[in-house]
Amino acid sequence: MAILHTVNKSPFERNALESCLRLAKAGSSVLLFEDGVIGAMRNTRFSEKVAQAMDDYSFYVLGPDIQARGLDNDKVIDGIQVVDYNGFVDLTTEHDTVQSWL
Amino acid sequence: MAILHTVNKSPFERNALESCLRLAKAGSSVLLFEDGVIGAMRNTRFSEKVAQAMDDYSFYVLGPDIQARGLDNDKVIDGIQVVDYNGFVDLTTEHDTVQSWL
Amino acid sequence: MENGEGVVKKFCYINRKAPYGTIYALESLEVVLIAAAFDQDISLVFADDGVYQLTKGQATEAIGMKNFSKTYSALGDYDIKKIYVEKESLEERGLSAEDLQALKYEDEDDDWAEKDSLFVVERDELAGIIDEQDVILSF
Amino acid sequence: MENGEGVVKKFCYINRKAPYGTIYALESLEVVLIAAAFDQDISLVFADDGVYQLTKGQATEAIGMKNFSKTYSALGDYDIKKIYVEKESLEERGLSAEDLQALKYEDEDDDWAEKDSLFVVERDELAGIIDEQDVILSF
Amino acid sequence: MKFGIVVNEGPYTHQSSDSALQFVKAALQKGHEIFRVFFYHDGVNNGTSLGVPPQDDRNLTLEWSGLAEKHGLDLVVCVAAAQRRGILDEDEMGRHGKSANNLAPGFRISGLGQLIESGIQSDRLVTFGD
Amino acid sequence: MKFGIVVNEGPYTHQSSDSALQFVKAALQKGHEIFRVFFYHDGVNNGTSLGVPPQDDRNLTLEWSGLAEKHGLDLVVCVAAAQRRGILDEDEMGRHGKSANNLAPGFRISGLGQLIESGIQSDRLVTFGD
Repeated sequence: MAILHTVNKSPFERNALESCLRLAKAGSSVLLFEDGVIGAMRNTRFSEKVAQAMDDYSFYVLGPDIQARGLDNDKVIDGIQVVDYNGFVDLTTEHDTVQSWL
Repeated sequence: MAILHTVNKSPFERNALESCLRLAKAGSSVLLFEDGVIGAMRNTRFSEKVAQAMDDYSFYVLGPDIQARGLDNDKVIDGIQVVDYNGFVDLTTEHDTVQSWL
Repeated sequence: MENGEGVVKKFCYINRKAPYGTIYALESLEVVLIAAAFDQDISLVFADDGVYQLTKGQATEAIGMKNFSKTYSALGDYDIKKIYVEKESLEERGLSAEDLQALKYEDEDDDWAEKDSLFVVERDELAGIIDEQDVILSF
Repeated sequence: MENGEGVVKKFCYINRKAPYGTIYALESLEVVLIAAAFDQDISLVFADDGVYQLTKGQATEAIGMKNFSKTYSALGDYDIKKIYVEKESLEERGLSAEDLQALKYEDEDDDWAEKDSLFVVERDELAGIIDEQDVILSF
Repeated sequence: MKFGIVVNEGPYTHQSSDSALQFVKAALQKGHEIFRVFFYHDGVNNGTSLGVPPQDDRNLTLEWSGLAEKHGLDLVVCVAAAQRRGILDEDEMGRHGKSANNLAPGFRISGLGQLIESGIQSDRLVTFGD
Repeated sequence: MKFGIVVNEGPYTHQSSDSALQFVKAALQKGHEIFRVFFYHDGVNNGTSLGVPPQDDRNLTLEWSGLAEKHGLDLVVCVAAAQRRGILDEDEMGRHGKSANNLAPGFRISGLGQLIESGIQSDRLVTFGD
């Protein structure tokens, strides 16, 4: 009965990722996409917080949105899985409910 | 040559107030309106930060937006001046430039 | 009702934005009022700046916008009686339950006794409530 | 030019949003390209997530959106040569000047020598630059 | 599997319509069913027939209309949200005494009940917004 | 004093159009001049003639049109932003072979140069947005 939580905003700009990590139950999954991919990158002010949250959640990030912003799949935090839109669809079917943190 | 900086977003939701206080030069003024009025209230997680910023900036808040959100002028941080739309207009004429932190 | 032959799902409406600055609060309420006509299991969640939607004494004359805050007190009539407010969100904003409208419903199974429909819940409990939902709509 | 009889004001365009997630970056660029035709003193500022607008190697095929990042390198041809990037915004994002496009212009007063138009500046210096402006547009 | 899709923002301004479109294309390609795409809030603006994006850019309304035609998608624009924002079909135009209508082919206007129904009937409801 | 006003978001969804309207009313009452109101980004949606908000709510487009008529305000909708989002006057309708136009009375469509000019000519440029 796990939820897929999606976050489409940068953690620098909005509190969506923070709220998600506060209210998502341990064992859930989190998919970062659109400007949310910024939260998946290494060496940012938020990287450590996300890396710590990986104890509780499985993290995924949408590759196409990483590339659009000139960022590099190789610089994604270790352990976050990069997916494409097909992977996004699969994630929704593999979870029971999808919650979008708008 | 002072700037009036306006912030219309809640500090809980967005980084607009934080960016404003980071990049506005000491001696400038800051007007909080729309959801930005949340940043003017006492006893919030951000109150102390705003109170400290009052050393560097003059703060104003739009009363009509406080009342719309069921908040109380009496609970505005001491030293922040409550204005109405007329006061908003006056602030823009009393400063040389208006910068909206969108 | 035009739903799927007696399917009852747990529907959760999460409200995280202050009212008036954006329309999401109002249009969320419009969804909830329609949703009430379907026989589903409805919960409302107010967290982050969404807690400001429920404040008492909203007065919108001076901003020229329609005050829709009274509609929340009508939710009980629509049989919506599970309204959760995150305690920590209130506290971070210097608010308490006293700053919010008292939301009630009349319990038809208990001689129409008036009962609270608003529950201030702690973070962990709220996470558990959200985790049990079938369909979540976020505003 | 249809401006006010030779008035020259300091115009500043502040960009704080990542590209593609919202249209502000693109529509800011559209304003700047038009603004270049007026004889005004133009500065561009990139701070917060706005620094991502200038990254090298943006590839948008897979999201189905138009890649407008090459337009930044044409700004020099429009005589826009004061482009400021906040150093601290880069650092907080694990980025450095090497991750950004090299923006240049040809200096007509110096035998068309190619010179840098992008300056990574510290917070305090940037605050000073913003404070000197006559007109600020924010995106 | 059966998907309900919700699009809460207008075209171009936010990425949500683009993301939803890419998601729907991928889901269809994988053989999933799209029960309905519901356009709410500014999302109703995806249904305008009057958009003229630059020639070198995508035309999101045309993409949605095309997908609807090809795959029989049900594209529903919320009537209350659409009225506020000036998206009308011929019926609505007549009812409100307006001089024009602007609902694009493949979209239809209906009530919020269609969103709830989408939540009930679909195996997954996926929302794209700001 | 002479004001230039910029409105970057559509009506209802964000408060910016309301705030701008209240600001403009107060400025006019104080005897200031409004050089121009420029609608950019989703702000162009304020210029739709097809909006039908609920009867007990304000009608922002009508308020802008009324203010324009009463005070001779210059309400300019950015042409590039408007084309993307489906706001067209009769000219634009013809040029793009569209079946309808939807620009409300008192608004006119023009280029981004009008925004820059507003910055040059006005004593203060005040922006309302998201």
